[in-house]
Amino acid sequence: MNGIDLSVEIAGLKFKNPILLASGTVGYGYEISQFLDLNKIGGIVTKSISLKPRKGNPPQRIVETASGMLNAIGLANVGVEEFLKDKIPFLKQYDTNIICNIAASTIEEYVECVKILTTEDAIHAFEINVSCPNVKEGGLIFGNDPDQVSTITAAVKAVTSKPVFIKLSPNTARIADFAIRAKENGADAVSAINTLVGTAFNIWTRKPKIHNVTGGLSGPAIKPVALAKVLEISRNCDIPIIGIGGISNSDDVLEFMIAGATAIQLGTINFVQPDAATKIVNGLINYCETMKINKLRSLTASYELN
Amino acid sequence: MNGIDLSVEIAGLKFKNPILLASGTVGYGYEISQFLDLNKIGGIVTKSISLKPRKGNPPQRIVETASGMLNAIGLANVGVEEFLKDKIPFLKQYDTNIICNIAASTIEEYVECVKILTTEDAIHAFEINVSCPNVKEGGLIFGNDPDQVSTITAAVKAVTSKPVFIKLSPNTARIADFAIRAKENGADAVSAINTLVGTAFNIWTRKPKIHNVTGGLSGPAIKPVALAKVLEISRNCDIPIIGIGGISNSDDVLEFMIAGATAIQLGTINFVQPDAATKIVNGLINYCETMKINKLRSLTASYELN
Amino acid sequence: MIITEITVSSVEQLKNHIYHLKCYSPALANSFKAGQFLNLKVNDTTFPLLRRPFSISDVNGDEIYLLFNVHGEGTRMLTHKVKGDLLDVLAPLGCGFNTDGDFDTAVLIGGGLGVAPFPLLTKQLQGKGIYTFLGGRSEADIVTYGLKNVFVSTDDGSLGEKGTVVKLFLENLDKFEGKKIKVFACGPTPMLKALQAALLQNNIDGEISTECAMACGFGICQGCPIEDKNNSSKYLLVCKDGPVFNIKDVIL
Amino acid sequence: MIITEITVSSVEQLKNHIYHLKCYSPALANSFKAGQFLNLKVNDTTFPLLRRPFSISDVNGDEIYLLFNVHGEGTRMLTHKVKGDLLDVLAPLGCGFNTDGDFDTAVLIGGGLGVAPFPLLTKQLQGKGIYTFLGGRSEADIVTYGLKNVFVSTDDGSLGEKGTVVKLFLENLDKFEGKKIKVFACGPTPMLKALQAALLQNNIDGEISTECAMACGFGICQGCPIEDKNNSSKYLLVCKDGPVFNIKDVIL
Ligand SMILES: Cc1cc2nc3c(=O)[nH]c(=O)nc-3n(C[C@H](O)[C@H](O)[C@H](O)COP(=O)(O)OP(=O)(O)OC[C@H]3O[C@@H](n4cnc5c(N)ncnc54)[C@H](O)[C@@H]3O)c2cc1C
Ligand SMILES: Cc1cc2nc3c(=O)[nH]c(=O)nc-3n(C[C@H](O)[C@H](O)[C@H](O)COP(=O)(O)OP(=O)(O)OC[C@H]3O[C@@H](n4cnc5c(N)ncnc54)[C@H](O)[C@@H]3O)c2cc1C
Ligand SMILES: Cc1cc2nc3c(=O)[nH]c(=O)nc-3n(C[C@H](O)[C@H](O)[C@H](O)COP(=O)(O)O)c2cc1C
Ligand SMILES: Cc1cc2nc3c(=O)[nH]c(=O)nc-3n(C[C@H](O)[C@H](O)[C@H](O)COP(=O)(O)O)c2cc1C
Ligand code: FES
Ligand code: FES
Repeated sequence: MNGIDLSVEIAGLKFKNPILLASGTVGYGYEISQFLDLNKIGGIVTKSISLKPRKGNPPQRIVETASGMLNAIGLANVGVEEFLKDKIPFLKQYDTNIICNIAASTIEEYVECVKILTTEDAIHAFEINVSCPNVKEGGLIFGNDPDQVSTITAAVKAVTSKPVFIKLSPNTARIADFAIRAKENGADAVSAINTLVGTAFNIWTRKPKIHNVTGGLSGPAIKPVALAKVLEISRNCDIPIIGIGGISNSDDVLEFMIAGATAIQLGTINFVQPDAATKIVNGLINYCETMKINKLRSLTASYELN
Repeated sequence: MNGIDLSVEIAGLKFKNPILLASGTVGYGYEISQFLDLNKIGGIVTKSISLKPRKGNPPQRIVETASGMLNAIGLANVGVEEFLKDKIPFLKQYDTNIICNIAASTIEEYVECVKILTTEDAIHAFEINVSCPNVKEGGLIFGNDPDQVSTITAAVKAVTSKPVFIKLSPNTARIADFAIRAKENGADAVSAINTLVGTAFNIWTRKPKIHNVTGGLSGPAIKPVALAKVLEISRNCDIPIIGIGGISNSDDVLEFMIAGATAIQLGTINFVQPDAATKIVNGLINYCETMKINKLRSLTASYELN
Repeated sequence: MIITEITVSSVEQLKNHIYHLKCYSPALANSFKAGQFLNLKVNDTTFPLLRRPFSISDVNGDEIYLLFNVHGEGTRMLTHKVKGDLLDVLAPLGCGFNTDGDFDTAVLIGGGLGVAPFPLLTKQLQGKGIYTFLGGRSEADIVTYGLKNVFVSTDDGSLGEKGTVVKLFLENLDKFEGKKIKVFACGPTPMLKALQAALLQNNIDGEISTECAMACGFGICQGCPIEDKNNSSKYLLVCKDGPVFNIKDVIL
Repeated sequence: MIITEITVSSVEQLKNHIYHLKCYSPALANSFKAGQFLNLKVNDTTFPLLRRPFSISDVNGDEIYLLFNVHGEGTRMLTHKVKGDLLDVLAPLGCGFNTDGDFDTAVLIGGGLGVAPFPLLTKQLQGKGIYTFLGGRSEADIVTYGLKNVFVSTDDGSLGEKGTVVKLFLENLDKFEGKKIKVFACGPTPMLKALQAALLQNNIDGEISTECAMACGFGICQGCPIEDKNNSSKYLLVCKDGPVFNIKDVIL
């Protein structure tokens, strides 16, 4: 390691490096642990958990697109109870941060989940997935309404002393406004971005290729969009940013950090290269050596605009 | 042609097929005419014209991304006067529809451009690019504000009897709301979508790869997003849609038509395969033959949702 | 379950759209149960982005054989591979066929390239009687490499009986009078569905290898759900719980 | 300007990162002026999406030669091409070097793979005296294929003089006493900039071949602007108005 310090910190929580694994792309860590040493990464964000188990959408749930993929898993998950009983024990063997991602259909459900989960010491932080339909408001997405994001943030912060990250939707005109609201209401960081809304049709049947009609676009295709969103937040709001979207290699990680990210998450790449995180950590060390950087975190928001 | 009818119609304007060439991706038609017979396509949308010539942004203006590209040309164009004098005479030799795309920094400039250009018989319709910064409102993008889109649409319709298409920005939460406003104010169609905001950084210099900092993402990478926007408009607003975004082959065209488009535009693919339109027209005929479809236009919005 | 590179030995065209890919991989060759698969990256760019799943068709010494159909871009790229090319794979994945149990005669039923896993399965069924029923649209879909005791049907009658392979199997049921049979099947979903119904009705034990679009192939994306017959509140995952399932366990 | 397919004859590695690509194309071989380029699709998927521009390095009978550096993904893919592969190209593109005019001695100055267009240029300059100055970081960057009367400099002194090629040229200016010279240069922008200043100062006529990121290569994307020295209200386009410009016409 030659004294190069890859660690980063968010709200007092120390990450040994800025590489986290994104929610929904590594389940609860078990399967990927066979390809990747979880002790070597900054943290793992678990699949969105809801209060009760969710079955998720019928197939077809995924479609490949040009340098990307669409998914509509429908938040299939084991629910809070089974998560605590069956999933946490496995994860807590590892020396890495466990960030528990929460999805809910009402504000009360977010609060209830956090209240229960915050008693589990193994959980280091929460990530709140606001890209969920609000059943009370007729299915409108929480994350598209700044007021709802404010309310959820404040409500969740009120019931936990652990760091709370708000995971923002990119499907809005100005993402920075949402980051500002999150910050005002006590969020410790924002995670950006979740997937872009997309679709694909089968031209022979005229039906959507995905059962849910639309899905979320992820992968390298969306990287330029994600990077612009991170930059937008960084230029308009003073809150730590966890960059997500199409990150596949160490150069991508560096771009996100330069554009404003303190840490990043790997999503779709885990499906293709489950050991990507290991290669990326090595790539970051090489870059620091070449550039004679001692502390990787000095890169965050180091952009020089023209 | 075996009696297969590829023609489509928008606001009484007949297109021999649904294939148009997108604004900014074929200049004023001259160069691409060496690779493609312009008589064989439904129409050509000329590079965004402003009242006065614009020099555009300094280099670097383009960057390749995964299955896409970013551009920040800065609306470089010859201005209304030179357009009429030097560009229209070339284009009007062809038996195809000429759609003049207009970009402006004030509402008055949109109106002024259309007033002048509407006297030119060779122009069949206007496409209004609302993804331009409004200098009077401190550089906010017209296209992100439904009220501005309403005002521009009404103002332009008031000074021309030719069909007016409003070209919508995808960088909004609900594109259908903009389509509704365009329709309410007399638009004859909406074109969707313009590019997504994106960026890229050079990790060695920490500078944006594009001089303008951000650019517009286009190409196959954005196709799923564009298709979802077309579907959203189609499900929420009864107005003809001209689909744009990552279309590269006849299957893509068919997907857009099924999702709601009456016609489509080819953009980035023109750079890579300047004769794409020819191959696509053949592909559409083959599809109609296989599917025993007589009128291609019957496909529009023929989706069957689950 | 490892991530590794395997080396192409040869790519051979068997029929119009059907290729035989042989790869060298001492690390993997002995680790497969018939019915398991690998997930293969056809090139090292982001297009295509995702890996492509293929059944292990056969194993010969240190070599792994795949049998594949040219379907889209990814499989087209595979046809261009040459000796010495490296392919990045995740393997072995999924649960294979259960060849143990109380039966003396195995009936293999394949639709189209559903035969892919049968050569290895045939080897792993040693000691059992084997009957193999193959169906395809036409002669061009029928590959008999590595199979025993083959009966063929085609939709157009260009080879064997005219009709579906399920029909062919049912017409031959009398062959199995007095034998304890177990069916092993692989093929398109409509075929598996018809077969599942027929087997349940006739009270015959069977396993089917299912297919589904996959992003990861090893259980982390939740992209490959299949209805669990025994528990309607949860899906099973084709990649991890399958691709081979007992006909009693899933709803197709 | 046509869109066509050319057939790979061979890909030969000349130096560590430098390759010689020879392609068969009777349709194009005789249509190039030195300094013109073609825009080549390295594969037929959307990754990489855009074509890659390359100068025509030489023409030999029905064959076109390119000289290329492995830079990123696209050029890496080019190194894997084999005899018989088809490459989709747009060509000929841009304005080449103007070899007519009132000079008796041509001075070719190339930085790194800026030498690419010089073999063909050397042929098209027949009847003129030719001096060629080449610069590179080290010996590994110097390719002298098809050149005449070559003088070399390297940054590290591993071949020829130590220092920049512009310095080398200026040190040799006395060689051209009494001759009417015209400079033809190609190389990285900083080199061209230094050279442009030196030539203007010494009142020597010159043409430079410039580079720029390109989306189309033939004037429809406006992606490749370069400042027009004579008209500050408009940019010129590298792909269409260039890539070769007179040093008096552009601001680098
Ligand atoms: C467990 C399993 C085992 C398989 N074994 C074999 C085999 O031994 N031989 C063989 O020829 N094929 C097999 N298939 C199908 C094979 O994976 C597809 O034909 C292949 O992925 C098509 O890729 P493509 O790029 O050519 O097609 P495209 O249509 O371009 O692929 C687009 C996307 O759809 C997916 N896809 C397309 N068809 C299928 C399919 N039938 N099943 C799952 N995903 C699909 C691709 O993986 C990709 O993500 C198997 C599939 C599964 C799930
Ligand atoms: C008119 C012209 C003539 C050229 N002639 C030659 C030649 O004869 N031999 C040679 O080796 N190279 C030449 N180049 C440069 C060559 O086009 C690039 O090296 C090549 O595009 C790199 O592609 P890549 O995929 O390997 O690199 P990447 O870095 O992966 O490419 C990413 C993107 O950047 C663009 N790009 C990268 N480097 C350059 C560059 N130097 N100039 C323009 N665009 C670039 C690519 O086209 C692509 O769009 C020429 C460039 C131009 C504009
Ligand atoms: C199959 C799949 C499932 C996902 N599930 C979730 C989820 O449950 N909760 C969540 O917050 N994000 C989820 N995401 C979004 C990712 O965490 C990430 O924000 C997104 O994929 C963009 O990153 P990427 O391009 O690196 O994949 C999911 C993404 C994919 C591809
Ligand atoms: C280089 C470039 C320049 C463009 N210029 C304009 C323009 O001047 N006016 C406009 O309305 N759209 C412009 N566009 C947007 C395209 O018309 C089109 O909406 C967009 O590129 C999406 O389509 P595509 O993915 O097929 O390229 C431009 C796009 C590109 C790539
Ligand atoms: S393919 Fe990812 S879980 Fe099955
Ligand atoms: S590269 Fe497109 S205009 Fe020059």
